[in-house]
Amino acid sequence: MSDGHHEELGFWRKYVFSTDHKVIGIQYSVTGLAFLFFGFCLMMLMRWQLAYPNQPIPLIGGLFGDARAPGGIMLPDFYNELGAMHGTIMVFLGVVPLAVGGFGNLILPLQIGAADMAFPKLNMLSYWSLFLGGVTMFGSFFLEGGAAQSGWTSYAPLSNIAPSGQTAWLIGMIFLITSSLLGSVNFIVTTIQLRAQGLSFFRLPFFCWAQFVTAFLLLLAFPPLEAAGVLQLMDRLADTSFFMPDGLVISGEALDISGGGSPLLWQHLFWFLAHPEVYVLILPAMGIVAEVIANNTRKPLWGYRAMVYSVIFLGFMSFIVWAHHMFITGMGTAMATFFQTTTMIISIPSVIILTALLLSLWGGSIRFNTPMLFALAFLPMFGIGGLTGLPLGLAAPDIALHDTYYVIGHFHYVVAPGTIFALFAGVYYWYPKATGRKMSETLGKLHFWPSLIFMNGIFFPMLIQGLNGVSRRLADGGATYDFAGAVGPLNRMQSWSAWGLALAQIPFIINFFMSLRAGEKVGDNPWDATTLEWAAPSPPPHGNFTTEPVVYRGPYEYSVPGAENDFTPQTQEG
Amino acid sequence: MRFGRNLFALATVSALLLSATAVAGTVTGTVKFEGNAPKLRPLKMDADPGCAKKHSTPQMPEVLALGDGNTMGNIFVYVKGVSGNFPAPSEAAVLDQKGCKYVPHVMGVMVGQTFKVLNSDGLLHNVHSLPKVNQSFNRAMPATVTEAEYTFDKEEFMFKIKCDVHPWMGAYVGVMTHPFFDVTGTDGKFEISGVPAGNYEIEAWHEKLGTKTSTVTVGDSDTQTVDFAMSVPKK
Amino acid sequence: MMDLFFPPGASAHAAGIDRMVDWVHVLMLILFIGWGAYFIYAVARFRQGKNPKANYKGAKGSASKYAEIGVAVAEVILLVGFSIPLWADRVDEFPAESDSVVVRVVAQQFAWNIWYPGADGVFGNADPSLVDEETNPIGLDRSDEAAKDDITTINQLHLPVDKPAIIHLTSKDVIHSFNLPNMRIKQDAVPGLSIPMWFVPTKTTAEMREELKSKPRYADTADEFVYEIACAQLCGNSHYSMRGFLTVHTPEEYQAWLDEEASYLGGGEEEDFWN
Amino acid sequence: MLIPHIVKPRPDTGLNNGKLGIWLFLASEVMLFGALFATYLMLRMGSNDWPLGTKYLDPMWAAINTIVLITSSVTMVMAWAMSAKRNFAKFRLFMLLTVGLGFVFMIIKYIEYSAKFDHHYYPSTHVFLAIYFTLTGLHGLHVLGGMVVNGYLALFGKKHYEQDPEWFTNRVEHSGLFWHFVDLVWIFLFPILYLL
Repeated sequence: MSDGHHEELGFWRKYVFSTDHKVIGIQYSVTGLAFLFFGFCLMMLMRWQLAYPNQPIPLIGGLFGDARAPGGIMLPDFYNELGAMHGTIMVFLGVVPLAVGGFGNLILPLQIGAADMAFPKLNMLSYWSLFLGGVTMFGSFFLEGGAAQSGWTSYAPLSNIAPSGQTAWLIGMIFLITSSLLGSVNFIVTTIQLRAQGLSFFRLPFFCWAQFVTAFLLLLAFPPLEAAGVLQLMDRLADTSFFMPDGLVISGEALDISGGGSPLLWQHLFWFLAHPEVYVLILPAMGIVAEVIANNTRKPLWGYRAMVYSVIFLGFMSFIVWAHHMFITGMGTAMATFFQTTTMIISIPSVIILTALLLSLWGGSIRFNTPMLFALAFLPMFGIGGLTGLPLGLAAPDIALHDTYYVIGHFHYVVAPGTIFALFAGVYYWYPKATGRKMSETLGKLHFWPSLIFMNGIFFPMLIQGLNGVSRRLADGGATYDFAGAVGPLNRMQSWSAWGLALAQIPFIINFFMSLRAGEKVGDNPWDATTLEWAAPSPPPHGNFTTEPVVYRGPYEYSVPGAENDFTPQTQEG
Repeated sequence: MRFGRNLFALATVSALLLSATAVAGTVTGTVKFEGNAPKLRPLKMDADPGCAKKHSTPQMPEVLALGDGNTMGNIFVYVKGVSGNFPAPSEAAVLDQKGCKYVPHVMGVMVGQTFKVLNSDGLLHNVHSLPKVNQSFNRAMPATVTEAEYTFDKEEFMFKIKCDVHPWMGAYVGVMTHPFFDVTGTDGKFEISGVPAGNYEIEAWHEKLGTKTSTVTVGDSDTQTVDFAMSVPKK
Repeated sequence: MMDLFFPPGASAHAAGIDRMVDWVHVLMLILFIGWGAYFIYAVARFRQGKNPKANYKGAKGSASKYAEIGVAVAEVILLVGFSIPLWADRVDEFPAESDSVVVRVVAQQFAWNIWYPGADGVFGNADPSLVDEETNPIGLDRSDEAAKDDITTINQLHLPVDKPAIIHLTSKDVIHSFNLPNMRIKQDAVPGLSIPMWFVPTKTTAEMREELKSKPRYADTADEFVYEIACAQLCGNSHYSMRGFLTVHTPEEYQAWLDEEASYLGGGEEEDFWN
Repeated sequence: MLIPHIVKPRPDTGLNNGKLGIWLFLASEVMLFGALFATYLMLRMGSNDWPLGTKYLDPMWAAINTIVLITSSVTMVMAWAMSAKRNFAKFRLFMLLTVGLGFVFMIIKYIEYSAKFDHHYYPSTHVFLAIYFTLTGLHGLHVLGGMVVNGYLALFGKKHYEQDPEWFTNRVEHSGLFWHFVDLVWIFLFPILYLL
């Protein structure tokens, strides 16, 4: 173990059960990327069924067995299974681990000039808890009756009477929630306690602020879902009736249960988490975009303070808008008025942040490298996502649009070309920090442009389908209904776009692995950036900084008049 | 282990021999309905235009299938308490979904026998079994899925199979350990052959009227007649 | 504007909702085009090749502040001027039951049971333990006098034109959502709750067929047009085909339909046993 | 040492890492139990046959348990004070007393649960019992968790205490904060389940 004066860790403790935030960050990132890819594959299967309902899946249709796809024809149960797991995996095992676990772990301690997270062992635990959750979710596909199939929202009582995959889903969720809770405590303590000397809160990079607020959302919003999960486990395993009212008749047989429960209780508990969860997905993305834009416009962020106040306000407000997901559950005027008003209020800080990012371009000297392309594309894409939230947040138009493809289009614009583009920007931007090498620009652009086109090819038609009233979660894409007939053919275009999007990821995958060995070697600060992570070596050693950093200025001192360079690092004196 | 398997094989062979040779009889008979034929309300096939299109006349519930002279169909008749091992036939028991009805409405299947569900309608059906003992299944069969196969591994007398898409569609299935059962047609007739000689109770079952039993002594290669009369239970 | 997209509206309040959706989209388009134009201009003008030296101060002026205030004002107008009153009209301003057709809808996996009170205008008792999927899917208690003339159908809702329809919605098993796209009506059916909703159909099915013949998008299929009821909440494997139908009649046709349905009702105890 | 403020508080925040961490953890626990209390309220308001707690439960046992837990909070504070005064023997005594009282609580809980099962009162019997078993069961798990940590500190803490008594005392304090929280939850549970 020890060779004299300094301790050398063995392989397992160095790379697998590591307590180093960078290794854990990479573990999170790789896990997140792998699950994003897996969730994407589930979606591509669904897109076959939507484009060519009840036709045998070509080539791979035989792999799924008679219980799921007899003769290669996807059964609706299988479609529902794919749908529920696509949502769950993308949100809880793809985006959150990558955005929060990956980038948060990798970058946050570096950006605040810390040697590590405040609780390194807890950090390791939270990764392995996520890992167990992932294994449980993945394993549930092999259970009798398949994985969960009641939507990622798992509305009771449908989820109460679903096959055993739902139990696995609940157990998996409890692991994931535990992981998030441990992680969020760690992030908050790290941010508050381990900031470098001179790094006051208003000198924190916006990314840190975004992660900080996100951690609070996770900390306070997840426990109610955990409670809901425990209650549903009780319903499923101990025959309680938390979500089951009196007088249920399932398939013609009256249920022998005590009753007295409330199906809407599940929705309240679920959305109390799941609305803040939306901001958990988007805030780190905004943080990444802010970093990349400041760096590549070579000028300070416009309205940094307003952005910080907005993100804090967003965090608070996100706890009191949840029931706008429930307008049509029989809500009275008073409650509907309250929730649509809070929803309109919460749109204002989002508008402020987006406006600030857009105005940050003004007067810049914009470099169009790959991270910047993704960050720039984020702006209009998130713009569409945010704007299409308006008619859904208002109760009256929601009558027509609720649970239609308009909703799917809306939130996918927020998280797919929105958040995921920002995450790609982050991968390209910080890859040199994590590995000491740059990713290829050519392959990066080959990744970006088709991705942008195909993303819109998938999601824009959804808005049109939604306006036509096509419901979501239809296993044949609406082919049963005449009123959906006019927009049915759009499904083919969307599906071809989805498969095109898959092809567009090939350059990324090649780039990601090839650059590990063949990428251009770079120094500590390849992007001429100002924030603290670039003051550490690339890749940073154990303990991160060779000398303890001291901060003298704000995060985005680019193109300071009279300065020698067009960037003035935070550590530069004077 | 090995001994047990041999014994099992021996038993199977002897059972086969027993039923193949003449040391067995036949039970036959007719089931009639006592009472006035009620006016039934037609099935609400207009719930699915695809179903309505398959019929030119109103379809009546199959709960009461009467022939001339009030003979009664859809009665499950079987021999009670037959012991011994009877191998399941190799051909499948078939339940078809045709014209948004189950054909047949009442049927028996043996433990281990293949139970095949067909979808001849070219419509979505959802075949959902509601057994208490056996493993239940619940399968949506879109238009293009025409076949599904199951087996039942435990004896279970009469459980329901229903279609969740067309609520009126119901079928009743008995999972038997022996082949001595039959279902009447609208002529009310049933015939159970190959019954090993002995004293038996014969039971007739109807989904709504319950059961009627009768005893019979079956001798070698003879035919016994047992008739049943079913009626609405008095309150 | 949204006529381009929405299924043709056929209820009294549909126009109000459509107008609201129109205005929201107008606001969205103005914002998106404004932002988009600025974005393209900024990216082009401030690219490194053209503007090698960035400006530390960046954008000046308060255009953004006015834009944000503008957005806020527009949202307040949409909220207070449109959405809240429209919603209140939907959930608070119910017409009197005596002037309306009152129907109960009991959703189940995967069908809509439509339940009319019959000639006496009173719904009979129902009991979950009496449910028989073939003959009595809502578990109507036949011994109850009020239940004797109750009419039930599966997936077939019939209503007279120009008369308010009040629908009490519930479910036997899981949550469904009763969606009539043409009527701009959508309401979850939650087991254990009975949730009322209302609308006034303004075009009979026949009138709608005529109207659609003049619209190129629908002309081919206008003759077979029916108002469809869709389930909008995932309710199990066959959710996607939980399709019902609404026929809007003239008052005379509606009465004739009711009479025909009533003619199937049995009378005696024996009939009750079998049906 | 790599990570600062593990023992000594950071001057501008006045907190050490562990203390901030435990407060944040307790905040999430408040949300967890808060959600369950909200569930209780929603079920109760939606119910037309909500029983008085006394229909199924015996407040006497719960009252004793309340006293047991409150006493254990006092011994917990004493344990921390003794550790702060650098008297490990007395610390150990009070800590073991705290764990012991936790044990008593669990035994009484066991007696209560068995009495319910003897009467065939299960979580599936009534939604009131469902929430009763869920809330007290989850609370019981928390008591158990606290006992494990406290027991560990009492029995295996000596080495750490000798190396760094200040750090050790911090740990006792953090464990104590958790223990008081668990105690506080019970103070809410007792009236809403047994009395109201």
